[in-house]
Amino acid sequence: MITVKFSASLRDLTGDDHEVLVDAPTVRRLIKVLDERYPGIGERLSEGTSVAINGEILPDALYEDIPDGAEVHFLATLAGG
Amino acid sequence: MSRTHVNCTINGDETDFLSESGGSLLNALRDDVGLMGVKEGCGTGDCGACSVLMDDRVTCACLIFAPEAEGRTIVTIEGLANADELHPLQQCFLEGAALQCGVCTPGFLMAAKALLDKNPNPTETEVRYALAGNLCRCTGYDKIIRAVLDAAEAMGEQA
Amino acid sequence: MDYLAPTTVAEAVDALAASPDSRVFAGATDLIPQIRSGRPEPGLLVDLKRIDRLNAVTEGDSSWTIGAAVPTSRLTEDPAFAGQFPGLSEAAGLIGSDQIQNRSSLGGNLCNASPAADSVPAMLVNDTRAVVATPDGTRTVNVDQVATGPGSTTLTGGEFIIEFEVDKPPANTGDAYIRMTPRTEMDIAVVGAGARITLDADGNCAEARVALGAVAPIALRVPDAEAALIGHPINDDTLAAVAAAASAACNPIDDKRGTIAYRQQVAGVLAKRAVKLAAARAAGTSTNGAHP
Amino acid sequence: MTMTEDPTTAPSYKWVGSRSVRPDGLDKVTGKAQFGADLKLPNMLEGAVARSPHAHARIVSIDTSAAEAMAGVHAVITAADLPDLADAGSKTDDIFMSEKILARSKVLWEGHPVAAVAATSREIARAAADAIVVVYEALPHVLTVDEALADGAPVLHDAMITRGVEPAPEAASNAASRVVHERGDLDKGFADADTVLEREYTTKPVHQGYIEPHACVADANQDGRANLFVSSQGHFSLRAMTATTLGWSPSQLNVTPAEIGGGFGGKTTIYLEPLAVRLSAKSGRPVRLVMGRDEVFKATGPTSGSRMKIKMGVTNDGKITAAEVWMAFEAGAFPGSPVGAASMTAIACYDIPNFFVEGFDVVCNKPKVAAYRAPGAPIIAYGVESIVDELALAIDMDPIDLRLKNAAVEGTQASYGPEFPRIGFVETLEAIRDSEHYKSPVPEGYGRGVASGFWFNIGGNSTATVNINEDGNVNVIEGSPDIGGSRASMALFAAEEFGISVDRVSVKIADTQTVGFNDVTGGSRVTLATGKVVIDCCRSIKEDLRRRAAKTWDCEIDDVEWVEGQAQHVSGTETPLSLADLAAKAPRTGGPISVTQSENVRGAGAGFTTQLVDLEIDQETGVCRVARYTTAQDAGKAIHPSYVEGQMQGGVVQGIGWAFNEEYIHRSDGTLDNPSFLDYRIPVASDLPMIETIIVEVPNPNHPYGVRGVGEAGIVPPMAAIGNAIERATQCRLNNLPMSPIALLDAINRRG
Repeated sequence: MITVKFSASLRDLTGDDHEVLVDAPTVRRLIKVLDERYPGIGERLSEGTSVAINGEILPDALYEDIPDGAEVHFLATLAGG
Repeated sequence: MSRTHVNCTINGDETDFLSESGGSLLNALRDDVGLMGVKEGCGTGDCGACSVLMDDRVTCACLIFAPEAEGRTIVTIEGLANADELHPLQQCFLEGAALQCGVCTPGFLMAAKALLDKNPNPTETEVRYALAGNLCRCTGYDKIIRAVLDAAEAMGEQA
Repeated sequence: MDYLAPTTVAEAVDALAASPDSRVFAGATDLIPQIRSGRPEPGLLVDLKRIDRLNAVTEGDSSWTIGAAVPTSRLTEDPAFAGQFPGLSEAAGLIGSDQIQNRSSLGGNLCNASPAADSVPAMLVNDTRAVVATPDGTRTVNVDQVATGPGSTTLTGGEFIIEFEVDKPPANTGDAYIRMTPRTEMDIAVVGAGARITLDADGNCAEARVALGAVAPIALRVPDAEAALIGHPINDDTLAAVAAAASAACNPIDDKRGTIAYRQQVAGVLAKRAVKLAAARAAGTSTNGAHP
Repeated sequence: MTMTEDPTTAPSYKWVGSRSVRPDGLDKVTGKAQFGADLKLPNMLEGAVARSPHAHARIVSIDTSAAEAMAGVHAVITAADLPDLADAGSKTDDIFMSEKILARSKVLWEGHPVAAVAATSREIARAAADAIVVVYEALPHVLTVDEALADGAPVLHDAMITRGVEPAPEAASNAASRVVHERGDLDKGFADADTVLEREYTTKPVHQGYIEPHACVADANQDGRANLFVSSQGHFSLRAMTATTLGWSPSQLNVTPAEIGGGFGGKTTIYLEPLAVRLSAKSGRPVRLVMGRDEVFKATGPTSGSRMKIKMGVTNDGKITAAEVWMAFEAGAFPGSPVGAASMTAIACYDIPNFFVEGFDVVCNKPKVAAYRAPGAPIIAYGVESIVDELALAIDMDPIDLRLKNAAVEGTQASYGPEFPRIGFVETLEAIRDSEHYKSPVPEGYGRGVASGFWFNIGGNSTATVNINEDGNVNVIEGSPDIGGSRASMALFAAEEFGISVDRVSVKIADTQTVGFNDVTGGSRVTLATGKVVIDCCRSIKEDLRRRAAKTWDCEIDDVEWVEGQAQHVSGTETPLSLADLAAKAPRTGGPISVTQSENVRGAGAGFTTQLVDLEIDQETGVCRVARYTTAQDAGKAIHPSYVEGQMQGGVVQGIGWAFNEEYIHRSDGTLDNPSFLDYRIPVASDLPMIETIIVEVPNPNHPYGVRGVGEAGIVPPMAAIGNAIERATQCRLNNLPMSPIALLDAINRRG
């Protein structure tokens, strides 16, 4: 199982859920599972978001593996100057 | 638009070009003579990127009408080094990492040359005021000021 | 635009008479940015720099003559001139960068008629006169008779300034010009103040002239400040009176560079400091200038 | 000065960490370097852009006939010459991008392009652009977040519904989106505090201020392809954006990177490029488009103006218990302010148990903002680091001690979500605390201020090729425009890896047909990410060289090691083979020696900085002089210390300009009042002292040399540091940028 922590910006879709336990080996699978639970979140998470797995921020992370027991956050994709 | 035939000495060569009478020396040097080392940063004399020496005095080429160059002697960044040797200012800018993007560098080098020609060993404050007409947005000026002071020292040793 | 570089005053006068749509210039440091920013282009550009008389600096027995097109850097670099007129020479040295000062001139600085022109208050406190070329000879006017408002002067289209005359200062006299700008260089005065002080044997103020820039449509003398000084010592009381008079004399505007309130308050501060510096120079106790 | 985490265990390098001369330096001190406006092609036309004089207006009609009739004019284009991406059903962001390039139905700011011209001279092109007759129906405009969010404010985009608000609003507004970060119990947090302060701050738009105006040369061919020569921070992403706007596929464009005369984020997007390509295609001739400085100010990216409300609580022993942050950022004419990054960085320096951070992205009638060095972070840090200093004063605690007490460390859950890996914030605070500057007494009449800053740094996509010449010298080919000396770092990496002198390495930044894809030079990513692929190339070549040596010695590869630039047999029986020896033998050992590596590089290391300033303040005029400035920043590892110092110093000085003088000044009619370097006052040399640097090196565990990235964090703290110094000297707290002499004197008057 992995722990997904939602930023408040997703609350309009996740309601009162601040974090959930999910079983998903990759980010892609994770988003699919979440979209079934929170309809519409899949689209939001697939565009312009980075994924932090155990603290490491990964852009373009759709196909990343997620180790069991990991903590996952979805973040806005970062640009820079 | 009337064009004027201008004769002058540029980087040691007797040169002539046809220029828009109301056109700037900057445009003439870049487009008519082909000296692209002279940069335009503002076109209003506020940034110094187009600094050249005219009759040994540093000026902004963007604030000079091209026909004013008639009979004058002009030195641009392309005329600063010898065939086989950089000017000490150029060498000190390289070794002191006194440039980042490098677009303001030609103007700084010409203004610094004018300063050292007039004042061979300036104080840091004198260098800062003498180069106040040249904007640099990358370096915070620190390494530029140090490079000019280093060049003054190097030239003093040579002399 | 056509370009003409006459070599005599007469030639220039004729050229101006011949083409009404003409514009004289010396350094062009204001003219080119103005054209670039969309001001109408003149049909003929008349470059005055090749006329010897406009390019000469001459020290006479009792006065100096400065060509209207002389680059201001020559005034800051001339030890004799800078020694006798440290304030005027420093004011000339504040007009833009070294690059600008190798082009800018007293004639241009005055005739561009910017209320913030740095050299004008310094010329005013030194009672500078301008010799004007006209279609029928020349006339001499005091510098305070040239600018009438932002961008406007009493000179007609056919006229231009040939040279400036300024008498050498009497003994125990010093002048000064200081200004406030957000940046140390490459800036337009938000407030400028010039002063010339002559001290008597007792160290009291025998003669005083105070002028302000950038606080009214034209640079102006401040008679009340001068009156508060003449016959008195330079002390906190008289300096306070100078500051009050200077602030009261302001007729500034709010613009992108400063506010009315700021200009009024700081005009007093700078007038006080200019008088102090001029007095110190008159007493021979200071040569500190606008730059470190 | 450099402070390495633990000098005894830090690896020692021969080239990395040295101050070599940059490979491109000579061209840049002799005037040979070719920047965006420096290319002149045979038969080339010059372009000009016609721009809106209105801040907000409907375009009734555009008549280009007079311009087209002028002698010397070869092409005139309007939005009708670009595909309407709205009809094509493109992504909203792409539609906005194309409307930024050329206005279609409405102009949204003064300077919004409406048409472009190509002619035989710059003068004719300008005259033709001025001869284009556009009939406008002026509309009311909004210039600030306050005006844009006011009830009944004119709306820029009819269909724009605020994202991130639940339930979704029914009416369109100027608020494009809302972001929120929260944790813990705010009420409890404030209840736990002994002192709670609440403050409001505003900032104005400021421009990146690069000295080189935007410029490009386009040469379109009859086969539907075009070459583009352009100064940018990333020619690949620029190619993609230009292609999208033209309705082309990226491969129809080959983009050659000019030298870039400064960008700071402002050259990560497009302005002129699609216009130049269309003009070239329409005229059948090369076209050069160069902006004037006034166009740069009026029509290219400043960063956001803002309003911020911050409430923070602290206990008497210095524990920050709660923070409530509200911010609204101007995006300019289209959505996309850096408010997202600002909300993530706002309190990222600190470990605060209870917080609520809310940000709004707000459109208004100003140029669309562009990235500017640590986008968003300096703006919110001005507020947060100011109030943190006020808290320190309120509880009478040293400002560095207060920060140390609350500092984020390895394992702290960052305010934006994940846990921090090893970071060096504490080390930057200690470096300043222990500096000679901080220990020195504050001179009479001076003010001393401290502030800190955070920036993520990013990795991203990079590709590089390394070739070994037949003489054994090394060519590095990469695709990250060199904006501040990154070629020098690439050369040092290669020299270190191969164990050869750095002057045997050349570095080339190649066009989009020559090297693989690279993301923009931005996010402080190049030394980290492009450096990583260059290092990978070198390491795989070293492997290949050992294999080739083994072949010549007829031994196992494991018997060969690479030492000091040559292959050695472990037994010492064979004469070592140098890089030059092996290069000469290459045809007999498998052919040319060349490797290409590409990767979407992960593992960027967060960057922190703490800065210290002494101000000399003239309380009669409000004029401040920066008397002394020291900055300590965690670089992870300084590959070329001179250019690391240069990034630190440059960022600080941009922040000093932002603090005192820089601002967009708009007239009530919505036009810009200061579009010049005379009245948009960036610092000049005589305004400044030397900027003292302390490079802190807490290695990034995810990079072979420990690089973090140093380009951006330096600009985050200066405005707050200066505001803090002003308050400590004058008891006047300025909560609005810029903190000009006029604002300070006014505050001093009110203080009495």
